[in-house]
Amino acid sequence: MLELSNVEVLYSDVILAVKGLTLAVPKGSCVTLLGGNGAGKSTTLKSISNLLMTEDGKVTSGTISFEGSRIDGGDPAKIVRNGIVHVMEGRRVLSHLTVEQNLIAGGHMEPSAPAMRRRLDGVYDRIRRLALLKSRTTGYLSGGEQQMVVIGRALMANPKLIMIDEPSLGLAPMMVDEVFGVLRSLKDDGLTLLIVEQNTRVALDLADFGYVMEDGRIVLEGNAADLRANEDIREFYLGLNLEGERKSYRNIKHYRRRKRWLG
Amino acid sequence: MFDTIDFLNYLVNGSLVGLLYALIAMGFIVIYRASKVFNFAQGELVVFGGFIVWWMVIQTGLPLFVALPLAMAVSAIFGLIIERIFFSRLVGESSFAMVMVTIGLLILIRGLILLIFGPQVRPFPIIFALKPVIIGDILIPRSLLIGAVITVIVGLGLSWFFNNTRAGLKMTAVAEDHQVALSMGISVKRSIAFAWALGAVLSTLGAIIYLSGKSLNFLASDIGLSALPVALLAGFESIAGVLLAGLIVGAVQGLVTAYVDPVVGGAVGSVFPFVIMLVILFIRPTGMFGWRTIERV
Amino acid sequence: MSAEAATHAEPNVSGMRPILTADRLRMSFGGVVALNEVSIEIRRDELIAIIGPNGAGKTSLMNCMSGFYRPQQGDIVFGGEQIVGRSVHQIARSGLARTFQGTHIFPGMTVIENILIGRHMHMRSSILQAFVHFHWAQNEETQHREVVEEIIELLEIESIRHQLVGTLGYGLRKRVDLGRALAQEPKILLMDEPMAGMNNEEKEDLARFILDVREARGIPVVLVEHDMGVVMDLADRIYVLDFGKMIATGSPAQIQRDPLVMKAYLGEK
Amino acid sequence: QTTYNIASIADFTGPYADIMKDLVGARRAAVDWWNDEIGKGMGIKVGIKDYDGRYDAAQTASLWPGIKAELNPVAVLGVGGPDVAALQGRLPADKVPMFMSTAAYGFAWKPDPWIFNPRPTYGHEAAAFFEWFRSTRGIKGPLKVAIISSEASPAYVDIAKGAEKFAKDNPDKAEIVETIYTEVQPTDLTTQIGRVIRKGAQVIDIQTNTAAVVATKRALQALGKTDIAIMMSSHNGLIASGKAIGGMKDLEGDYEVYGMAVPTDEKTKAHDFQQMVVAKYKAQVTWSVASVMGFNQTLVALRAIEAAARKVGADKVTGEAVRTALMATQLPSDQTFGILPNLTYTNDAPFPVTGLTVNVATIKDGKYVIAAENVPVPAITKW
Amino acid sequence: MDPAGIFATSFAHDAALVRTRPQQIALALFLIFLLALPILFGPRLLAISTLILISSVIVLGLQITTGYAGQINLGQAAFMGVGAYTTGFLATKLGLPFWLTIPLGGCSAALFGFIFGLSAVRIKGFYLALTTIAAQALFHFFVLNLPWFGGSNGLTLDPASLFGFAFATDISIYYLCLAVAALMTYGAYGIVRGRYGRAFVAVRDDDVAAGIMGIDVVATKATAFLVGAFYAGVGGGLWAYFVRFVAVDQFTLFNSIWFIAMVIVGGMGSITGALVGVVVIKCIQEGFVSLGPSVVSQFPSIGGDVVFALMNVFLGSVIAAFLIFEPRGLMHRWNILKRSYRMWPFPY
Ligand SMILES: Nc1ncnc2c1ncn2[C@@H]1O[C@H](COP(=O)(O)OP(=O)(O)OP(=O)(O)O)[C@@H](O)[C@H]1O
Ligand SMILES: Nc1ncnc2c1ncn2[C@@H]1O[C@H](COP(=O)(O)OP(=O)(O)OP(=O)(O)O)[C@@H](O)[C@H]1O
Ligand SMILES: [Mg+2]
Ligand SMILES: [Mg+2]
Repeated sequence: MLELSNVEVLYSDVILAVKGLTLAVPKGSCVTLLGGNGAGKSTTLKSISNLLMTEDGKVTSGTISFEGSRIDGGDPAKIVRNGIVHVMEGRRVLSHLTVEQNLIAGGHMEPSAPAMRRRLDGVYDRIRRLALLKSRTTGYLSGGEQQMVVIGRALMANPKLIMIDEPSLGLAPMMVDEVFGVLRSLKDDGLTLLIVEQNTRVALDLADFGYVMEDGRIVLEGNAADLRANEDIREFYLGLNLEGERKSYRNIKHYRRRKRWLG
Repeated sequence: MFDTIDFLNYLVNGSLVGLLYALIAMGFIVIYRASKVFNFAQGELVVFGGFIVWWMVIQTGLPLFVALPLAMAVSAIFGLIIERIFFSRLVGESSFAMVMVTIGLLILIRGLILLIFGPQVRPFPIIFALKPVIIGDILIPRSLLIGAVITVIVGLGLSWFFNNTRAGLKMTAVAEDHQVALSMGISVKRSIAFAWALGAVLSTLGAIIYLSGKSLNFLASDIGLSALPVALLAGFESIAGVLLAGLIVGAVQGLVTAYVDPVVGGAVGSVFPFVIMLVILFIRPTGMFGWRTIERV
Repeated sequence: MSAEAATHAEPNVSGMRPILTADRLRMSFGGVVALNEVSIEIRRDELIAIIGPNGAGKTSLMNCMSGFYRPQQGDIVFGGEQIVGRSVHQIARSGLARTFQGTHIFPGMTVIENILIGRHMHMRSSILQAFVHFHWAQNEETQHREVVEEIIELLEIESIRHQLVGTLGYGLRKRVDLGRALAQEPKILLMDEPMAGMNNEEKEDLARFILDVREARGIPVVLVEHDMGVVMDLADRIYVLDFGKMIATGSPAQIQRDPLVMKAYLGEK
Repeated sequence: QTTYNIASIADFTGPYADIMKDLVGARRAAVDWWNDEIGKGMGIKVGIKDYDGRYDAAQTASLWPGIKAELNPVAVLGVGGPDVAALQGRLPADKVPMFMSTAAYGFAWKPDPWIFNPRPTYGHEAAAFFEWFRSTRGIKGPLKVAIISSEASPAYVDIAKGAEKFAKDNPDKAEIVETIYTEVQPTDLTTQIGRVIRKGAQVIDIQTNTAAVVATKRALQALGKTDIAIMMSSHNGLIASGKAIGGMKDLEGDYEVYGMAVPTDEKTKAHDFQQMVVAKYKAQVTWSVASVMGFNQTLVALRAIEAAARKVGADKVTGEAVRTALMATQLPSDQTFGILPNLTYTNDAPFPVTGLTVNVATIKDGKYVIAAENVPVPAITKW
Repeated sequence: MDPAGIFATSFAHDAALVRTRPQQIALALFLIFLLALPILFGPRLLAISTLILISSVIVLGLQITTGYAGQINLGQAAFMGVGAYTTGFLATKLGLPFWLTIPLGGCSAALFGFIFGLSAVRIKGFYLALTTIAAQALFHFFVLNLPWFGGSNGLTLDPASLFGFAFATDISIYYLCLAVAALMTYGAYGIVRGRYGRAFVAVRDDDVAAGIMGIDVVATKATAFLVGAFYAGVGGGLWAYFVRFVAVDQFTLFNSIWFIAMVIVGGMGSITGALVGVVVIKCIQEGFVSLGPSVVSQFPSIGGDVVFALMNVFLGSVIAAFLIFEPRGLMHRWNILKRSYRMWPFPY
């Protein structure tokens, strides 16, 4: 459904953030993109939705195609109309608007008022908390509440493919489960998902397939199951020691550890 | 001795002039409300619109009912062109940069006006009959009165549009955050284009009411400056509020010109709006109806 | 243990006088009650964690402590002084530093400059001296640069010293954020969700930095965090907020067993 | 055959760019005529070069050093206030006189002038009109005047001050019922005008700009009081205002007044001179206020040079000599072809304090005609 | 960033302005050029240079207020005016020497600016920026209506003089302006690279965080205005001694806009940029002015108004173009060039 083949992304003509990345998201599947800070995950998503445009960045080589047609460098608004929605990292709410207005704005492509109403209710009973916050000004919501608003807003667009950048960021454990519950239900409804996550455990539980990025490159990819089994992943992303139980944060070795797959 | 006739005339006509300011200020506000850009070139847009009207009516001698709509159309197109050339590339740039562009625009448009229409003072057609409306002792110029009515209607209409329609909501979203708007599939360019078209049309409308039967040259752009306190007083997001702000500024200015100017022997009336503005902003930092600045950490 | 117990937290066990106490804070926004009779007490060289569901009031609590919000009721004593009503920068100068939920750093500046900002309040040179620059201002700069370099080493960000922070990824920004707070040489450090948006390895690093900070500098830390692993491992004591009420407090072990907390926060599993 | 230079400061890229064609054209024409008719005989050739002062003090100030070095002029021709502002401090040191064509400015009304206006202040010109108007209308008691001014430019304020001063000193002759301050482009003056009419104003003195004239006229029309006369000056005179309001007929019975020839179509010595230079020297000048101004200042300058040459000898003329000559000799009206009245400069002021007259023009049956000539200028003490 | 091979050996060195020998040489040459300028240039160019120096001082101030502290300031011309009038007042009425009047002019302007800066206590963002227009309006009104400033007559000054030597000639006034401008430039560098500069940028980028870092946001903004206005005032003082006549219409809102234009073209947040901006814009303007008359005399049919219009059109487009294609101004482009040149042939 979505293919990237050796995509390179360059910011303000100097910073090469993504270096020849190839990645595929089959229809109806859930793919997760893991990787450390500054690995280039968000950049990758931005290059798909072409929000790069607004950050003085551009895809310098490689191709991005969605349902067979090239979309790289296209008009972001049009890409959304094609059915790709990008939930940016960092809870970007429309702060002066109420929660409901945020959602409506998200669903602005709905043909009619009743249709809009239906979607709204749909979202409300998917994420119950939002129904309670309905008329609150989003700018004043707590971090987690805002996170829910942006996810809800994405659902309003009724997309074919949702790209979510760090959905669990700043969510309480229960809320994480709730949100991923939502995502799972979306997946079951046949929606395609591309998820950037730091919370590797939940991500791999949900995903069918995973990629690991470091420093702008894919360094590891495979089925979620295989990745869960991979010992590097276990150590560095799931934080399990070789025996498989969680390492304590208190007694971390005080020397810098190198990742094996990077020379 | 206190002269009620004076008082009423200055009060009423002052308020009406205030509403004229409000109409001009509306230009600022629609542009801000749909793109988060404060347009320093508003006054220049007024002059441009004025010259279009002058050219169509005086030069080419079109009848008013053709010329005026045509002029509006032309200025709308002018607005669209501005967006094409200057703002379509700036999507996502800080609104600071965009505001700065409008400063460049100010100089540019002024140049264009001088280039196309020259610096000479031109006669502006008489759109509204010169014969004033007389209510008791109060004598009201027709242009101001009709202008006020138009202003109120337009103001309420636009305010409804922005607050109650989906299109309005989309523009508000753009004003909030270009990137987010884009990520939701809202076309930032279109929103900004619309804003400028609307802004230009409002300016032309303003020019018609402002200049009807008077003369016109590039210095008329100062009206933008006079309208500024009104916009700030209302708060950049409030279109309906600008009507009230206009009334306040106008009335006070009128009375000050009537009773303070002669005493002081100076143009207190022309600075007073700025004083009011400062005072109100101290009490309400974002104007009477402007959005509060949200600060969260 | 229950809310009552929490409110008048047991008279300081370790005989240590608390450095910061908040007493029956109340904070509501319109209808929303963000903080309801919340009391909290932080002792010298202690790592406190505050947990609670989203919208429980954790950040609000921190905002009250750092003077960004003014509680409608209750008082906060920091280093023996009542600080409610003081302005944000005054409180910061009296030795309270914090990092932010999300990042609030200065993208237009390099890493070094960002951390130097933390030194601002320790600098004395007047605008005139700055104008002349030579001598006073210059020497002052160099002194503080040394302090900053220590922090940069501690946080292992030497390599990006001169990079514009605006171009850094989330994780590194957080690290700079911490560095900036440390540069203030605070008497207490509040951290709002420092680990959010980090993968496990980075969390381990940051955890290590936090521990180092405590050991090396003996700064008490208040940590708001959603990652239970981190909280349970690092915290000496945990406060649990829910809908603005303090529903429990105690050692990690106690908290993990507390049914209220289970229900409100951890979720039965 | 010695050559002397005149520096001609113009405003090609400033607010008055539109009238420069006539102004500069007239200056050149006058010089051509003088070289041909008089210079030849005396073995003197006068060269003239334009500089763009942009009606901007900074500009003129920055031009001046270059002008001195390049031209070493014996006289400068200025455009307006900014030139005076920029050079009044320098000319005495550099010993070059400057000749203006406008009325004098209050701020430049100082003794030992190096800058010379052929006309008194705007206040004087207005006062002269008040006197004349009063007598022609046979008005007993003081003439009730309303002044339209503006703080947009300090010059406007200064102008108003002059007229106010006259009224203050001569309460029996004129009374200022009110001074109305407006923007450069007034929104609407109906209310203000209405009030001054109720206060009995008989004349409205507008020496600011055409926009104000138009706004005032519209107000008068709205109030149905078009019989109340408007008095204008040279830079916002009948023709200009007529263009701005879109027709001469609206200004029927209004006046313009200033101390130089009025460019009506009537046959006058001044008009003849203009037609002569056009015919004889292919000069590109129409008969307009601008060209009258161009002629007046240039002719004064040339006559002064002439006088200086007679005194010190054709090959010894200097800026200083020109100034002293101008002070010593008086300049009868026919020497300037009636473009200016008789001029006798003294050390007290940049303009002749005594013996000046003004001309008044009006619109009669839609035609632009002279209403009165050589109306004496009353004295005003400096304000 | 430095060329390869240059490593800071001390923090002081790391923070220094000129760090490589080529830089030192370039600077030296430039200073020599400035000193020799009266010999190299004719009086016209000299006068232009003097004006450029004066404007630079003013624009430096604006750069600090707007470029660094992020407070758009449309009152710079008014602040300049306050400085000019104070200087004129002190010089004419009290007969103080220029080395007192100019600094005092700066101070009074600074005070005026500071008052407007203080409104940052409540007012923020564009609202704050636009209140500075009020500064313009009030300045104009007070000068015309308060008794001390000659009202519509303006003030006429005698040349600045030092121990009997009068700065009457164009060369001497040039050196006076050069000296002051040099000092102010050095000072500007000092301010922006120290704690104040950082505080300014912090407030610009995120004033909430700045506050929590212990920076007094209001004081900082007010200081930014104070410094900027001080520069404007000093510039105004120089202006007063250059033109030797001060009138209210020499300080208009449009001048302020031109100053902003200069900052834009040079580049926000760069001292050097400010200077570059002034030179570029002034040169374009003067180019047109010098061209004007000859064009008109060549084709009298055009008439000067066209030239004026063209100048505006041209400059307007330049400014807009800069913001569209080079939002960070000339200095930014220059840095990128340097960088890519240093990294050549490996761009990343
Ligand atoms: N607007 C920008 N301009 C310049 N460089 C940028 C920009 N945005 C990101 N970068 C650079 O691109 C690289 C990748 O950034 P990106 O945000 O994609 O990382 P990430 O994987 O999303 O990290 P995180 O997990 O912290 O979000 C980083 O090194 C960053 O420095
Ligand atoms: N300035 C404010 N105005 C209005 N409501 C506010 C404001 N600040 C916080 N609130 C409300 O108070 C409640 C607590 O907010 P707070 O940010 O403290 O929650 P939190 O514990 O930090 O949640 P999270 O873990 O999601 O960050 C929320 O419901 C929020 O909407
Ligand atoms: Mg990211
Ligand atoms: Mg929070």
